[in-house]
Amino acid sequence: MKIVISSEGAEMNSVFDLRFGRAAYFCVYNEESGITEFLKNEHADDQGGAGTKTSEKMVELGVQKVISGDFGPKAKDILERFNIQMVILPDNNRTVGEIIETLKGK
Amino acid sequence: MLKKIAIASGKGGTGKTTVSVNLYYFIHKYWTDKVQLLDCDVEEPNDLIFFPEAREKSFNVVNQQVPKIDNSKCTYCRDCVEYCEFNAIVVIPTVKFAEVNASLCHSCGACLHACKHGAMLEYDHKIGEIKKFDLGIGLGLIQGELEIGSSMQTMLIKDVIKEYNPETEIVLMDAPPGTSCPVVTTSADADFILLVTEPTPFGLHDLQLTIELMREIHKPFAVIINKDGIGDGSMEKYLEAEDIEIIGRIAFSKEYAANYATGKILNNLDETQDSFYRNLVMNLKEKLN
Amino acid sequence: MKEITVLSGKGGAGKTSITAALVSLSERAVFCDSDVDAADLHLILKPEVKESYRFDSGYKAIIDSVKCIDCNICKEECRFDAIHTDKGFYEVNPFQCEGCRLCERLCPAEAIVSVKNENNFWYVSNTRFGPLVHARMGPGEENSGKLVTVVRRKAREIARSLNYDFILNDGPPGIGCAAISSLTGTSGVLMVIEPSMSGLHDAKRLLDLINSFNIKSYAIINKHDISNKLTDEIVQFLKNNNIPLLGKIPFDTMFTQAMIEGKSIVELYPEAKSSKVLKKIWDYILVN
Amino acid sequence: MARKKHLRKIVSPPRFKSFKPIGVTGRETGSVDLLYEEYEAIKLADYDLLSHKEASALMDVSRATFARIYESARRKISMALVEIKEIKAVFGNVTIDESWSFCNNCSARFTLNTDNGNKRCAFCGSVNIKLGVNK
Repeated sequence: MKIVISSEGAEMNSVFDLRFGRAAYFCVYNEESGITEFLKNEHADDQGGAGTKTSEKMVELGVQKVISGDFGPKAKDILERFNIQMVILPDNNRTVGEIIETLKGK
Repeated sequence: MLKKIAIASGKGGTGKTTVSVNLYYFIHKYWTDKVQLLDCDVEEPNDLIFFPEAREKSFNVVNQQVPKIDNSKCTYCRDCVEYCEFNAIVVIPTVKFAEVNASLCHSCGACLHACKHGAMLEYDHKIGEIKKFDLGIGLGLIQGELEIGSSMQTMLIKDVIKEYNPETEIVLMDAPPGTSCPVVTTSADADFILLVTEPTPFGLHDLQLTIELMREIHKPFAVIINKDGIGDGSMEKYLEAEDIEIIGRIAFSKEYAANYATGKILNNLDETQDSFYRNLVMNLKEKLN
Repeated sequence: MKEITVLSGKGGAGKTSITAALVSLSERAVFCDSDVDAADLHLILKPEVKESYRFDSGYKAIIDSVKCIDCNICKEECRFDAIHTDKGFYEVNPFQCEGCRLCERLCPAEAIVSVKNENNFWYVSNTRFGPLVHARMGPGEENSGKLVTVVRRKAREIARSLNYDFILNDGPPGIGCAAISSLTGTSGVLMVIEPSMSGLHDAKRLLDLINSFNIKSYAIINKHDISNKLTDEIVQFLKNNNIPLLGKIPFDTMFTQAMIEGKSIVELYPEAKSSKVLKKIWDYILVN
Repeated sequence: MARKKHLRKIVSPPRFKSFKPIGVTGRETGSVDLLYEEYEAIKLADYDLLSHKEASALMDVSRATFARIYESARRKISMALVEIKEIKAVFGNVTIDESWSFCNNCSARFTLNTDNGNKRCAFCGSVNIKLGVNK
């Protein structure tokens, strides 16, 4: 399963980004292979509709689960329709690496 | 001769609505009964609260034209996505998904030009309502009410402004707060602008921004100082240095604030207010004729 | 990290004065003025600007009258009536232009270009209470949620690098795009409500917005003695919606006095009743 | 923005995105949006054959509310059949907040996903979860 984690930077020790549509980066984690890849969010600075465009990207990437701090109504609408699971984590300055460790241990 | 007066302020809560509502009443009393009030603060229309006896006369829905994608014709080429500057179109070729998000659409029509396959159609999407009220005096109130979540304030304001009664001699436009687009839209159509401010540092700072804007759009304006007496003299100093006319001062009164709070400003008019607004009306009459 | 946004729905409810008071009570916190349309917090915090950045917002079209062949296509197709010929040539009124770039794409003579607006700036500053991130929008610009996002992101970054664990945000009025951007992902919203018909009306709309996100909210009633009847109504409204009322602040000209001195009420009149209420409120926010 | 509504408990979400009529060529016939709770009402009353009283208790709404949801669902479905419309399962709008679950172990909130078992937390895998909480 492909899982995406919103991130403020492009490294494993970057802090996870509380925003989804305007997250700086996305970490794409492939559960089966264990491979991670960081993508820059091209829509982070868009005037409007960042949530919509980012969700579109998730569908294109074939992601099945997205982990972030919150999801706006427009993002939620699209993610839900494509059966992408949303996970909201409380804010406690976790790094992307720590989140992936939790996912591995589950 | 039709004249339009906009009542604006940079900062919220300076008394814009109070002045608008009172002016309506006193223009009716001392100038002409062919006066109409337009509440252009479509996000938070509040003028009606002060007319408990208002009766709704008519009501119409305002629509914007929003495109819709005909999936039987769409080739998922994403040309429309490229044209849309507002990120309102989602097209995912791999799963044959194409849709327009109406709440992001600005109705610019660019996607209709982008689509070479005739897959873009337009339909009506509600952005708000315009309601007209009989207030017992004058020609009444027209207010725009934006749907929550819509970003089409400007379009709705334009429609509200067009709705005034053709017999009207004076149109009063209560503008939204701030200095952004909706204020420009309201002021752009006015012959004269009254800026309502309060003599506090915040009030002055926001007034300066608004004046900058008025000068950029080349509109004549004058300032009303509300809650006069609560601040220091820096407001006067600034206005004098910039050679800006103070067309009126409303003294601060806690009692008045209490009347405002409960929506009873027109029931408790005393002699001072009557003469204040009479002077203001006469002043405006002279200016605009 | 804790991030609290102060919002009111209605303008003029006393949001900035209250934020300033809380700022002066805080220790080890970063401040953020998200009211980018009419930013006022800096008037009290008197920031010393350390870094300034330009912020690009939407596009505006410009017609090159030398290249223009007067075909009228742009004027016909513009749905915002932003193209005018009053002066004998085609020109765009920047205040009416929505930046959709359709005219640029349709112009057969390639006489139209769209340029990014460069009227907006944002700053990182030092104040006597701690770092402040704030912005200034050019007049007539579109309300910008994006600028709010930029400002807030920087505040978080600073808080993290200084190892501070508190951010206090002065939010914009209204319930539009900028208000949404100022509250997503925060740990709490402090609502400042004024007891007037419009204050209550706007607070209800604001709560609808807050409820659509997963955010804790608390409330303060400001100028509560202006109308006891409406104050009672607001208290009931808060009770019905399970929102803790942290305190009631009386109508107080000391707020204006402090503003004139460029200070917060707590700094200038630490013994005033309002200041004491504000201290209690601050203590509550810290532990809850 | 939809006003917050009283929580309606949903046991399992619909497992389809839409039903589409076939054999109607070349004609755009439109669609109806069947809400999450409407699907649930139809399922409880007409598939599981529960009484309105039992069904309303399961969904944690009053009987009157249940009757209203159920009536609306039937109207939509009959309209779809007669007027040959697509039936879309809509998760959004008023039901949007009810689709979140909460993990008592790690405090994560997550939406349900039709493909996985939905019995475990989507983040830490704990079984100590609460379904259908407000976001």
